[in-house]
Amino acid sequence: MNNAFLPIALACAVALVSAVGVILARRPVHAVVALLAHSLCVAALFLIMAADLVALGQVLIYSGAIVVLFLFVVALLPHGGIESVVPTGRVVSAVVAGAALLAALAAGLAVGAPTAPENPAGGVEAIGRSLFGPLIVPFELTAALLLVAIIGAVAIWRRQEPEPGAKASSRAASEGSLAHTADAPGATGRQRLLDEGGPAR
Amino acid sequence: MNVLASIPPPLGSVLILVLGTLVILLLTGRLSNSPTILATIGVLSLLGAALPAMGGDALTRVSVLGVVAAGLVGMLLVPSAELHNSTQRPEVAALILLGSTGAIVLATAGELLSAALGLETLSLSAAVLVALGRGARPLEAAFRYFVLAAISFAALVYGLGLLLLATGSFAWPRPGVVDPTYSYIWTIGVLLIGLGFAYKLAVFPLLWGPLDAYTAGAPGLAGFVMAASKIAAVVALARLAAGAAVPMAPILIGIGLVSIIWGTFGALAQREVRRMLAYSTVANAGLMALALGCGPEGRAAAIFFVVIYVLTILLAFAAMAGRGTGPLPFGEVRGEGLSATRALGLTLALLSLAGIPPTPGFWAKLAILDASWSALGFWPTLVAVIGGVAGVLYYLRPLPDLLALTRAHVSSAPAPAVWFAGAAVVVLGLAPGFAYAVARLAIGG
Amino acid sequence: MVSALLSWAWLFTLPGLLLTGLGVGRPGAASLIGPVMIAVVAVAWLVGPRAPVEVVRAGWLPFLPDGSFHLRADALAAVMLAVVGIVSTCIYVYSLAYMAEETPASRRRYFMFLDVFVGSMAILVLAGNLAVLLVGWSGVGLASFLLISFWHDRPGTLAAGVQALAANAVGDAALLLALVLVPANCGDLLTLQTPGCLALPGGATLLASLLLIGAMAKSAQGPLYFWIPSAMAGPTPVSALIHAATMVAAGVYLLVRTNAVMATAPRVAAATAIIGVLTAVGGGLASTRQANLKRGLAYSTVSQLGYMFAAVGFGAPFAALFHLITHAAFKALLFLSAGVVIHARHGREDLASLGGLRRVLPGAYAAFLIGALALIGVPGLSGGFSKDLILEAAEERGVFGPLAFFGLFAGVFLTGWYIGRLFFSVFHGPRPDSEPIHAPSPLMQWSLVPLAAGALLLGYLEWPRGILSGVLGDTVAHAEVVHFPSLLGFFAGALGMAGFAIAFRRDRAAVAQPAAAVEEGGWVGAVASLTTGVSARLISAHSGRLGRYALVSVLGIALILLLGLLSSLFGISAPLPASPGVRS
Amino acid sequence: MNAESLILATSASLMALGSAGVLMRRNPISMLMSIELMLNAGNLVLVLAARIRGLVDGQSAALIVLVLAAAEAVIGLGLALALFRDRETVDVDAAAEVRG
Repeated sequence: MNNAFLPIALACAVALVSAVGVILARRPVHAVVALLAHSLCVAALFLIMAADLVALGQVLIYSGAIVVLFLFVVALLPHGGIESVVPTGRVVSAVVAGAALLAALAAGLAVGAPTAPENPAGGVEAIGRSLFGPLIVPFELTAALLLVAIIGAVAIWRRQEPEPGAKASSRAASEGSLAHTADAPGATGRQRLLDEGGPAR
Repeated sequence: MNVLASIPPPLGSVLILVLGTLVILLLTGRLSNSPTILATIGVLSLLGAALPAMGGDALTRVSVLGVVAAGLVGMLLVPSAELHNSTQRPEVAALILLGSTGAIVLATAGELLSAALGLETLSLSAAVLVALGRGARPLEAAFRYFVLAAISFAALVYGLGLLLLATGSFAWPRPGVVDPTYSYIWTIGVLLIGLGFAYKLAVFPLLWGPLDAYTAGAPGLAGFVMAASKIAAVVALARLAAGAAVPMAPILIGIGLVSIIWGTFGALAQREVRRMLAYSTVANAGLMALALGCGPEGRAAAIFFVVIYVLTILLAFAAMAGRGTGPLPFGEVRGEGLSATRALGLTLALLSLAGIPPTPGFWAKLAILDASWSALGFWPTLVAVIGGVAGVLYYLRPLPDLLALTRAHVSSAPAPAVWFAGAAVVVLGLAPGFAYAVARLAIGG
Repeated sequence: MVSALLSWAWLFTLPGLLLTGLGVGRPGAASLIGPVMIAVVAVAWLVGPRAPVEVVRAGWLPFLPDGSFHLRADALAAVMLAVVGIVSTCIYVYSLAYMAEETPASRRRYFMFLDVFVGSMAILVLAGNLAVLLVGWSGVGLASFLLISFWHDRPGTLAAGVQALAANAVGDAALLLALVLVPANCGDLLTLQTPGCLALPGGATLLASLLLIGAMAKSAQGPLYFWIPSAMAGPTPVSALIHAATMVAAGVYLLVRTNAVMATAPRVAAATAIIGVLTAVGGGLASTRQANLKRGLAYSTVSQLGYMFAAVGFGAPFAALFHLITHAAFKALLFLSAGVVIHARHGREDLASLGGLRRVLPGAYAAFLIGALALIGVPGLSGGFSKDLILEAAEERGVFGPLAFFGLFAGVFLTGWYIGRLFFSVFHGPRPDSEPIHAPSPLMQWSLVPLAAGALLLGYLEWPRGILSGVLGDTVAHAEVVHFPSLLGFFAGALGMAGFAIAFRRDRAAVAQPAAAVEEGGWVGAVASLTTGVSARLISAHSGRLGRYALVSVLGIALILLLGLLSSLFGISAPLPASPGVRS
Repeated sequence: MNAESLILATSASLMALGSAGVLMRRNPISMLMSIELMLNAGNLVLVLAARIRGLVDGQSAALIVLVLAAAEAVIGLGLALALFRDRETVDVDAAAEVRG
């Protein structure tokens, strides 16, 4: 991989700088944009490492879905979610903790990684064979995980709903949400999130 | 049929649990008004999930049965759970089934990637279950639980990557399969994976999230989260420590000792049952971590301990279920009107947790102390002994008030859950040898 | 038949417990079954065939070096069970009257706790190995805590109970350690001293020290005395049964049972003697300064237990056991007659509010006087015989030359003084007010009679025929010969009576200020406040701030990674080399 | 330093940056984004290991981790939004009720 050293170095540098941007931005919108840049750089690294499908997934799932999801949520925040100034103590503790973790990892990883072979394994077919071969169990288990995510998102959202009962309207008003209680079957957490959260803004 | 027969036992349990979840989801609209039918479906799914596991090895059986017991108690408490929105019982039942799935996968996974997925399934279900409790406190606690779980999970994923780099596979670490040039990378990887599992055990540096979740969640649901997490984490850590004794054993012993001290002092300061139980769980997790670092005898003792501890803690939470998500000060255990069954259940649980013989908690503690003495000698055992006996100073405090119960309180008493967990505790107390033999068998010795 | 029954004595209280719990009959009456059966079976065994029985069920706790369920019903156990059974029968009967003003539910609870106590005490006494001993040991501690905190609504009772728990926890910890660190097949209480069983780091000294610490915690010796005065917050019959006659004597019983271990560790034996002498004198001194009747008696118990410890330390376990038996009778008698007084004065225990009760409570007056004279050791009364035996042992096998003997001898004077002070300030002098007294019921007074008889006559069990030592045989090593009448006994009795007489002269002058319900001074207070401080500091880390939690978590992870790397760098063995890239 | 070690170092730095971000920010959304950084660091190592070892398992695992990150984001954002609506503030530490 050393013939691609410069692109790799560049992608790594941008990924790191944008990561710093993510954690330093006071406006969440800026952080989301930095996260997008970071995600694309990571995708580029994947591409260089001959992990085409992962790079594609990174762009589609990360940049396409996760980052956009973050963007939506930021749009729902009061005042755009701007934080007040971070106290110095917090910054210091963050630097200390980050440095400590980096030092610990570096102490173990200092031996460095060996050079990769010239001909990378990979390709969609190979990944398919791996996912439906040795990794079939974890692959199938993602189904249960996604089920949790869907149920969880719906459940957390439904938590706020007024219960069908006498106090429904007053509670809804006090919590600043819409008064409709119909539970559209099959609605994903994201849709419902937009349904109820949007007009409340 | 051949296809079904070829499914490994734990996956059969997983399949049945996911099917149960789907049934509940399909019937959500109808079930939200009939909690009894809902709980019945859930209980049947859990009992069904226990069946295929009986064909597995001893460790599979112990861990699946433990998780199923946790799920059963959780499920029996669904009708009386204190939810923010009481129409959410179907979701809660579904999440209990999925959380049990995650715990079973974590405990029985054949390789680490599955274990990681199981862990995450359990974590996410747990966070949502905690969040659904009544009031603002559960939500706050759930968010903290989630963020801290995510940190340790990210560490686990990173460790998974390093382990793949060092060994070229996701197999559970075994001594002798790593290239010496990678030994440090391997060490870091194993440690990070171990820390990911340790979050579920709630030991020293990773204790805050679980503490909040156990304190603020609806009691029945918090009890399930605690029980399922502990048993899965102990089994997973036992496998990890069996294969990677070199970095894991001393670390487990160290964090175990710190957790014992931390949890004991923390619990001594409490004047409220929920948080006292939460802090004391740190001390107990410390005992388990200590035992996990003590070789095969210690691992058997840890599994013995966790089975007993899980049933006891389920009994305690079942007894408190249905009386709100707020704190339960020592002096109010009587005033709040626990029914006689529940007061008796809580008493039994507290006695067992405090390690008063002949309750099973005492046998469990003895087993750990003995393993610690054989492996580590005097001083660590002394710390464990002191941590163990100091338990009486906080566990027994509510007892005079609890036993002075004079009036029965009419409520949707979760009696079946209390009876189930109580019977399990009594049986384990009377037949400690049997449970230990099973644990010994499970660890393979 | 009787022998087999004796080994089941620990279950005798179960029927009474269940009947009382289910609400059958007058609250507590059903519970009498247990102690009566224990007393009858134990006495029947002693006058009958006296065939020892051992019950061993191996593999009860497979994870322990000696995890068999092992009971030993021998002469020592039978004598102890007879004491426990007879004293607790008297106290149950007394309690039926004493607790009559409580609500029925509360009375049921009280008697159920008492049943738990008597059952646990029976297990403790019958235990054949350390594992079973620990079951009874913890059980009596729990029952003691529950009974101290019985009036949970009164301020200070919970704190007093927790103090008792704390002291018990120290003892439990010591015994737990002893249990896990004896080698395999070595739990038997009678064979702990064999060389194979002492093959542990520290050897006999460590094992004997652990047993001593356990016994000290239970018997409130040395620095672990602190919980007994607070324990007086419980009902008075409980103080009589648990915190005077039986449970606190369990430490002495344990040391008598395992005195062979003590014999192999002479330094620990000397320490036992010194602790005993210091506690005997210190307890006596403390008792002379108490403003509360029950606390005065409590310190007297501490002091008398000190005599027993000293006897064990001198290598005279029979003397210790003999004093344990006589003490059970006269101290229970003292407490119960104090209970009559307290009951009559509507719960007042302060010496300042008692006085002049001689005429209105003649029964209690006589009973207290008998108890006091037996306690002082007047020649011919039960305490005289047993205390003489201890003094003789001290004289013969002194520690630090004659110092220990002089200490104990001086203690006799203190005994006379403090008990005289309590006696005269309660029964003599003027009445502090004219409030009518609460007349004691006949049940209460009659239950004092057997104890009074015991206080007067128990000494004749050993003198002149040596019945007791004959029954006990070799279960308490060897028995010393009682000399009566003896010069030493005469002098000791005279000294005690001198103290008693001095107390009459200055009875009411020296009543100190009423003490707090729970004392938190000295090292106990220091430890308690240190614990509270550490706990508070630690709890403040639980601040509700996610950032802080994350900080601790991340720093912890980093530290663990570094330590893990270090441990594998210097560790036991590096992972073995193997061909990389093999999927396994 | 070869390119592989550079990527390894980058991933370690991302881990550290992510953890620093979680404990510096008070805004739950920013916290969640920092956690995403940490998961990305894990993915980088997985893919790097796959490349070095000549195995595709690492790539498959990375895909699974992507799914996992998405699931985590959904739940995390759901909780964060619920928290906003409860508290009407973006500061997670404001008005902490569960403590000590």
